[in-house]
Amino acid sequence: MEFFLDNFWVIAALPLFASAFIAMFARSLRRNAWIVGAASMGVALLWSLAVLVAVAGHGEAGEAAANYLTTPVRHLVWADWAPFGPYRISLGLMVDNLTALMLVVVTLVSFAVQVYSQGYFEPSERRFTRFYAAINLFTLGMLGLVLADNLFLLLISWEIMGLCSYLLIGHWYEQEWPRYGQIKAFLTTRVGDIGLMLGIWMIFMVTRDLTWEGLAVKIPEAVQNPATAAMLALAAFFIFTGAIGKSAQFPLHVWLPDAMAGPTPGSAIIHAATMVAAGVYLVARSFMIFGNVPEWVLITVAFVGSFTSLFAASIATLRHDIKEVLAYSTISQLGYMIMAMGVGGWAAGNFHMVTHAFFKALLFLAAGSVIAAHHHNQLLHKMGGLRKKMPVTFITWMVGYLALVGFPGFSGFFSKDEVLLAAYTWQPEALAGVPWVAKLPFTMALITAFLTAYYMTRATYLAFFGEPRDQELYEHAHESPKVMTIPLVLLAIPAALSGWFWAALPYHFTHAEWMKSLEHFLHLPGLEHSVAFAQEATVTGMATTAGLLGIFVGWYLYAKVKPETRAAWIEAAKPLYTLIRNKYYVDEFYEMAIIRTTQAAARMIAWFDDHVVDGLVNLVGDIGVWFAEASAWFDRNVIDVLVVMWADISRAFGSVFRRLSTGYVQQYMVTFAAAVVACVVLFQVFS
Amino acid sequence: MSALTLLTRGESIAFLILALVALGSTYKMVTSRLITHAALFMALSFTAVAGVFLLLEAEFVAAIQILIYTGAITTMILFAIMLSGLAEIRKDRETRGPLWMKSDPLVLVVGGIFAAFMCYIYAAANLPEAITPESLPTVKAIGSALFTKYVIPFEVASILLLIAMVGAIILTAKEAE
Amino acid sequence: MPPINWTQAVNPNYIFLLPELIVVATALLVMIADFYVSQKRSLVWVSLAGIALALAGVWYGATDPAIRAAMEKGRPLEFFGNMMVADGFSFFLKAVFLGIAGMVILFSVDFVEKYLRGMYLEFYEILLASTLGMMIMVSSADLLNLYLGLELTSIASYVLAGVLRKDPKSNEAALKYFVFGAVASAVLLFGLSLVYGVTGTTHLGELVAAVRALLAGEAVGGMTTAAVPVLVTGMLLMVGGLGFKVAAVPFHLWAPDVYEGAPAPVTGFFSVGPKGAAVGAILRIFAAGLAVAGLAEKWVVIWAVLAVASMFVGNLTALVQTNIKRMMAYSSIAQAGYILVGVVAAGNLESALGSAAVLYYVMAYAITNLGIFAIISHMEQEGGWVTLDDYRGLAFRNPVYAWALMWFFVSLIGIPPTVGFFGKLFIFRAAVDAGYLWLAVLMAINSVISVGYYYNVVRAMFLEEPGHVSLHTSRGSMAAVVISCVGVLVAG
Amino acid sequence: MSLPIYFPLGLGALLFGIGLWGALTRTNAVRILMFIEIMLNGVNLNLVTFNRYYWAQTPESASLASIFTLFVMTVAAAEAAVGLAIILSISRTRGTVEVDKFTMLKG
Amino acid sequence: MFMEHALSWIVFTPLLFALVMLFVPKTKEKVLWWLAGIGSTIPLLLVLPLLANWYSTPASTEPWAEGMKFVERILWIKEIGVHYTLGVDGFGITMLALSCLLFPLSVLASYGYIKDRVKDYLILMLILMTGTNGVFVTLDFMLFYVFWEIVLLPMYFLIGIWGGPRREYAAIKFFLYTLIGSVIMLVGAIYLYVRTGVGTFNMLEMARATSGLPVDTLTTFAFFALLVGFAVKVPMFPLHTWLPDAHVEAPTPVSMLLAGILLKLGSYAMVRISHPWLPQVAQRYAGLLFFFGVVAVLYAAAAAMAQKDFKKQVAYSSVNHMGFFVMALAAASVLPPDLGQVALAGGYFVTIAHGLISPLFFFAVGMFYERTHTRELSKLGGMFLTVPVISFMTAFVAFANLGLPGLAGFIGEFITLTGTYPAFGLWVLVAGVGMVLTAAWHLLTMRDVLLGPAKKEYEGLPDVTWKEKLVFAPLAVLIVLFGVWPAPVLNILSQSIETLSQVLALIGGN
Repeated sequence: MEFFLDNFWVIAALPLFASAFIAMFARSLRRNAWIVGAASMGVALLWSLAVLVAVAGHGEAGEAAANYLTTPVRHLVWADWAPFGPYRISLGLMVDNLTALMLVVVTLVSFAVQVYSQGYFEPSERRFTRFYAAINLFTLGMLGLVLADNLFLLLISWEIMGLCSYLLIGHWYEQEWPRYGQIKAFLTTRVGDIGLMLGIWMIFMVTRDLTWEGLAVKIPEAVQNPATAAMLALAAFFIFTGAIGKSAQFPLHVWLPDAMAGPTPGSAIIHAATMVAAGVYLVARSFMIFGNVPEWVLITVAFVGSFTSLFAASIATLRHDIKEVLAYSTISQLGYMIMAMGVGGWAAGNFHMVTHAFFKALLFLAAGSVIAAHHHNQLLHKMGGLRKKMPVTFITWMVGYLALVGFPGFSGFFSKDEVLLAAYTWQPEALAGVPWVAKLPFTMALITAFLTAYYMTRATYLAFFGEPRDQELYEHAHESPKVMTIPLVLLAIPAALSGWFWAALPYHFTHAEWMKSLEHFLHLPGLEHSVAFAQEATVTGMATTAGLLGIFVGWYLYAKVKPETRAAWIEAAKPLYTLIRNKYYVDEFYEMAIIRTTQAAARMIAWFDDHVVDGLVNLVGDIGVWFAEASAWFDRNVIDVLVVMWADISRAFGSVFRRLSTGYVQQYMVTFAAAVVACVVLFQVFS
Repeated sequence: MSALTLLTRGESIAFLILALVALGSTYKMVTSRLITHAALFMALSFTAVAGVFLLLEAEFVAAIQILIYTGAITTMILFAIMLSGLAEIRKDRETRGPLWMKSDPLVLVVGGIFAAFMCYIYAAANLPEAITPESLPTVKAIGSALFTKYVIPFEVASILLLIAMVGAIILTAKEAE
Repeated sequence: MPPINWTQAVNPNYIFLLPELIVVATALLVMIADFYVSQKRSLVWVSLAGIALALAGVWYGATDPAIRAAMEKGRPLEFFGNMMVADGFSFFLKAVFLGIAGMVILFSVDFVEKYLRGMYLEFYEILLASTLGMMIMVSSADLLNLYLGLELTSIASYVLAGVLRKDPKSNEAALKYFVFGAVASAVLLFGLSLVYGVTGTTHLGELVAAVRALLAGEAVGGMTTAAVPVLVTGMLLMVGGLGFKVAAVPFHLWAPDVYEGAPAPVTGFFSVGPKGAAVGAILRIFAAGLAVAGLAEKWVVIWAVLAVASMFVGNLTALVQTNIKRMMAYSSIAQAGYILVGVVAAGNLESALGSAAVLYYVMAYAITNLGIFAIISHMEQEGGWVTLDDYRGLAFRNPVYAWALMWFFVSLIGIPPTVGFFGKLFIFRAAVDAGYLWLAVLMAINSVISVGYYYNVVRAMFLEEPGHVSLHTSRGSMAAVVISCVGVLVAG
Repeated sequence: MSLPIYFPLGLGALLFGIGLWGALTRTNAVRILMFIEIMLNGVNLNLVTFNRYYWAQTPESASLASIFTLFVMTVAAAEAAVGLAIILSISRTRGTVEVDKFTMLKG
Repeated sequence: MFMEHALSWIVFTPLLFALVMLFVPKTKEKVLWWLAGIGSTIPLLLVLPLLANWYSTPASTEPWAEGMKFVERILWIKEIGVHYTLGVDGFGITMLALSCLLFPLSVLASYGYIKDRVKDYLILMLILMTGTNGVFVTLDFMLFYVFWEIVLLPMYFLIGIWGGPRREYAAIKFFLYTLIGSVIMLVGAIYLYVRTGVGTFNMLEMARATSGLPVDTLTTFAFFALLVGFAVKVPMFPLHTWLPDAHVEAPTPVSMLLAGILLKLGSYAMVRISHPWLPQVAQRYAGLLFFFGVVAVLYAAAAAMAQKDFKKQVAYSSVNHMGFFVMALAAASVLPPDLGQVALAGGYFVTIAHGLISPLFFFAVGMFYERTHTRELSKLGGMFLTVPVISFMTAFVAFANLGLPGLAGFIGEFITLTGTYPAFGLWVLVAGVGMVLTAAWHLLTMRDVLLGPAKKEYEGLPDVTWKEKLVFAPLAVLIVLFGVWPAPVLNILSQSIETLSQVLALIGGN
């Protein structure tokens, strides 16, 4: 095991090798590229597992390197990578507990996706190798991100992932939507990146260091000075904008739904499991900054996260495209993680990141399976009853579904619970005077839990239950090949079970040293939590209730209520309340009222998203174009004209002087004499 | 010494007469229509100025003035006029340019203004009284200076004349067909 | 009257006079040989040999131990009744003038054969006489001698301008040159008479002493400080006369007409020869004769104004010309402006760089411009091609000429590594050193403006299709072009 | 010398001025040539006057103006010769000696 | 013999070959191509041993070449103290190597592209090479100026004869702009020379003398005179308008050189002359310089976005990138030396990276143009489906150009702003917006040109040729290499950067 730990860099080297190999021998590999990719990723996965075990064997991440940083277990540094004057940007890779865990997550998802994709793509697919090269490059980026021992390398990996995201969204670039989506994704995240870079510059200015270890020492010193503390707070805020962009938080979330234009396996790994979580990872990793600077930064983080989660979940309730539902769901869940970071639930946030990676990747792949079986139809209202046709897909989907809605026992239950608990116990000093404000994130998160359950139930029902709505599509639907279902199963296992690591069962029951409770495993030095059982019970109860309620509502609305009635309700709810009031069943009346309100809110938020946020983005774009044209105009018409005018003026003067030369020699002489006389006279006058 | 006594001195009277002759004949150069007449008046003007040179005790200059100017140059000009039939009559007034510039008396006016201006400068310079010369330029002194100290200019002048001759030949000779 | 031993005062030194004597001898030899030699073309070689000998004479004189020793002491020897002076200045310019004459002879061979029916005698004799006048001008220590040299140059120039007697343009150029020149020299002479009147001398050395004394408040032969205005007036009138010679604005108006009308080889000669001599005279009179604190400040202003006017008017007017010779006339007016910047710099008595810069520039300009005119005259003789249109596609018709012309333009603009660049560089440095940064800046701006019209030619040559048939080369002009090309590079 | 120096100097300036103006305004080339001679005459008068009044202390200096004048006259003669030759030459090709007819070269 | 005068050989070998080629008849094109190829490759072969021996060669301690390596010195013009002095430091050798690399590639790229007047073309190319190499190695201002101007004419003709439809306009615009700049620069230098009375034009000795001058009107004038001369070449924001025209009209290989090397003459001259000579003035006006730099970044990005011509976009991106360099230089003038070094290293790295990337980008544009005969974005499209390899190359270089990490373009820009931020604070956000816009237009252009359905009229276009691969490969390899491992470049630069940052911070040294 120590051998694997010592050579952990191999994990990153494997996808690099695979990517380069596939790109170079694309022509001869063709369809076989998947073998290269999957094989290398399989090795990487095993290697990561070995590393994880070895790291776990090193015990609890007890001794802190400093505030908010665990001691890396292994650390490789290429010190002389980029000497910029007296400061050297080193290229370092390190492994600590969080990293070890993330390695497994990333390699597992990547492995599953690479196996799955081979079945997903049609035989006529032209850019198969391109997809594999990009996926492997992406995996390299993500691994680099989690292994990076400094902000700079993190940024590089970050951008490489951005590139791959761009490439994968635009996979079918003959069509309009992917071309639109890829640019939107790249640019929107780029806006956040600028913030991130700015944060890095500010931090460098204060500390002259970018390594985590260095920062963990220098930031606490630097915040002693109020001025630098303020600047660092600003820096932290800017770094957070990077996370907002990458993790699709409000208000930069708009790109993620459009990122669904890419092939579904790519979406699964990039836009669900890993890359979008990089923002969360960034906040988690740089907690020595967030945790030390003035509190308002973390409060901002908490509110942005919780608001996003609610906001996105409400939108998701009305989406018709299965992938879009999942996309909004992803945004919403990312909001959870961000909120967890903001409220100090560092371990909870990371935990949710891990479980979410599993179940959301699973959901996406299952959705992909459905879509592939359905001739690339993604619309929910054309599906229905698929559970009979695609049993494996259905079961795995259900695992993911239960995990997402937080059904007790599934991974999502534990992680969501922890997140909510952290939000519940959150008591920032700055908000001590207004406790209800401090409870807002929790409240919003709880509503989100309900909404999540609702829309997932709705989607599940529409896709798998009931009668087929489009008979022709239904007839052609079939279960996916093994190469697709096996990865689903592979992912379903952790999606279902990974939560139990948190539950400390292994720890409490066996006291086994090899695997501690994840809570302890992910313990961040300097961030202490003590939670009373009563609180824990309350939160669990509330969350479970909310989830179950959501499930029920969804189930009821779609399974019990006839579509015509539902339509009628919606129709009726539209103009006036009075019609709804006149409905026969009272409880249904309540339910209806809730739906109506939710729908109205969702519509409003959707409208806001479509008009205000998108409008703002478009406006910015328009201003950019206008400005661009203005400056081009300026170039053409002012600067150039000045040059030309100058030439014209010269010529005009030339013509004037030329007129002096009339050909009459006596006029010349008059000029001559006049000039001489003028000289003489002027000199007499002036001297 | 009052202005009147100055003017009534013999030298002054002689000078004024000579100057008037010079000016008058120069003015006639302007006004006479025939170019040959103008040339003759030029000769007269030169002669008058030669008289002034005599007044200034520059006998040698006066002599060569008569010889070269009155004699050689005038003759040459007259010859050229006669040979080439350039002696046609033409009123300058008919020509181009502002007419007032061509008016005859204006010549005197402008000359007068120039002279007045120069005299103003001389006066402003407060030119001293004349210094009695200790020696006068005798022909002997001039001749010996010409062949000793001024030998180079002398030679140059000779080449100048040679070139003028050759140049005149080039410019006027008929083609040796 | 006591007898005076004039010979003692005269101090003849014929070694110093050697170049002049050789030139005179060559001129006479040409004249005489004309009667006996049937192969007239050989007279070219005679003339060239004479010039080479004269150049050797210059070198011989410049290395004469006595003359050298005196030069190094800073008090150059004066000969022949203090009429001539032997200093580095004169030796340098003499060599330049001899070179100019040689080049002009070289590239005018065809011209003389074709248009003058082999009148080698007259043409070369007059050319040599003009050169002699220039040499006298720059080695004079006395205004009288200088005036005579100037007149010798001028009169020979009038003849040269009109040498094509059947050509109305040539006649007209000669007449204009003559009328304007005669008036200008009269004005110069009037100024000279005033200077003489105040200082009582025409010798430059004595002139300096007298002026210095006058300004210091001492009486000079009855004249007092009050007489300085007369001196200044005389000086200004001389500025007019010399300004005419160098074709400085506003005394320049004759130049374009004369340059256009005169045959191209002669124009080439005018543009560098008499102009260079006049520059030499200006330096002699002003930077040596009137270089007295209190007076220098005054004439510096005048020359600075003329320099600026010349640069701008010359360059701007050249922009709108279509006749190459006329364009080059305006170009040479502008070049006169640059030279005058150097003269202005020479007016700062503490900074000793001006004169040397001017001399170098004259040489640079001569080398370059002669090259240009070698090509222009060849073009003119081949088909009367003198307009921009006629130069279209020259790069295809005769690439050597086109590239050479381009190269000369580069030198005139002042782009390294050409001699023109170093000329400009030295003038810049002199001007800046003398405290005339603004003049240097204006000069720099002007050298950019000048690109405009050179560019017209270059564009016509390289970027447009040829309008005429291909062009033959002649040995004479080719030799001149090659010499210039190499000179432009090597001297730089 | 009792004649005030302003007299001859004034005459010289007057002659010079008249000559100059004449040369500037008269169009007949020969006449212009004559006016130029007048101008030179004015110069000569200046030279001799200054010499006689102030600078005739030694035989050497006393003869300077005379010699200068001699040379000026020589030059004037040469100029006249060449000038007349040019005028003759142009009258052959153009049939006139009026200088304002000669505007072939301009611009 | 060779190693002692290696720099001279590097500079003058192309000229020698050009001279030889003068006497080769123009019908023997094959011989001419070979001669040009060899003549431009020999300097590359000569520069390699210099790089190899870089660290083992001690730097000179002579006052006229302090800190320089491989120095040579011969008296040239005694009167004004001009020596033929050669020597390189980190700034020089990197640029020299870049120039020696790009010229052979450019000659190679011309092969088959240039078809008429081949002889003239190649001779001009070699003369140009002598000029640029000379600028990078000379230590004497006069010599520098000579080489600087030698560059001007060949470039003028290369654009004016072999360029596009508006070539005359573009060529003369280029010529005039640069000439105005350079004459003013000359006056400024002469002024300093005279004012200090130092008696030599040696750059280092001049710097020692001039950096002690007070900041007054005239030194300010001199500084801006120098700066304008260099800024035109760089080109700095308000003086940049010649560049898009020149690029659009120039033939592809010439564009490569123009972007790759000619612009670097300006940036090199700034770090070698204007700033070390008058650091005190530079410090006073650093804000202004920064303003121009940052505006260039934003403005050029925006302007590029609005262009409809592919090549013009790329041209504007040069302005954009060089803006980073200007910002870095401005920042280094006001920062303490340690941070100043960061800014300088970043800024200079930008120029090097740009020297590798932009030629390649122009080459890519040229490849399209050669095949489709258009550069209009609206007429291109779907190239990935038509010519996949070329499209891949283009995409690669576009990403390098927009500053993708892992490729050389990113590191310089990032480090530049890292160093600039402490000096100018949040103003760097303007540059940040510029970076977003840059990314935006690259993506939009790629969408228009490469992506989308294949166009009928371009069906059956030939894909990449061996020649094109040969041109592409070396640069691409270097872009990746320096993107993932910048240390080789930075180590060579480090000593020079340290010295310069101290000079700019007005500390010690001189």
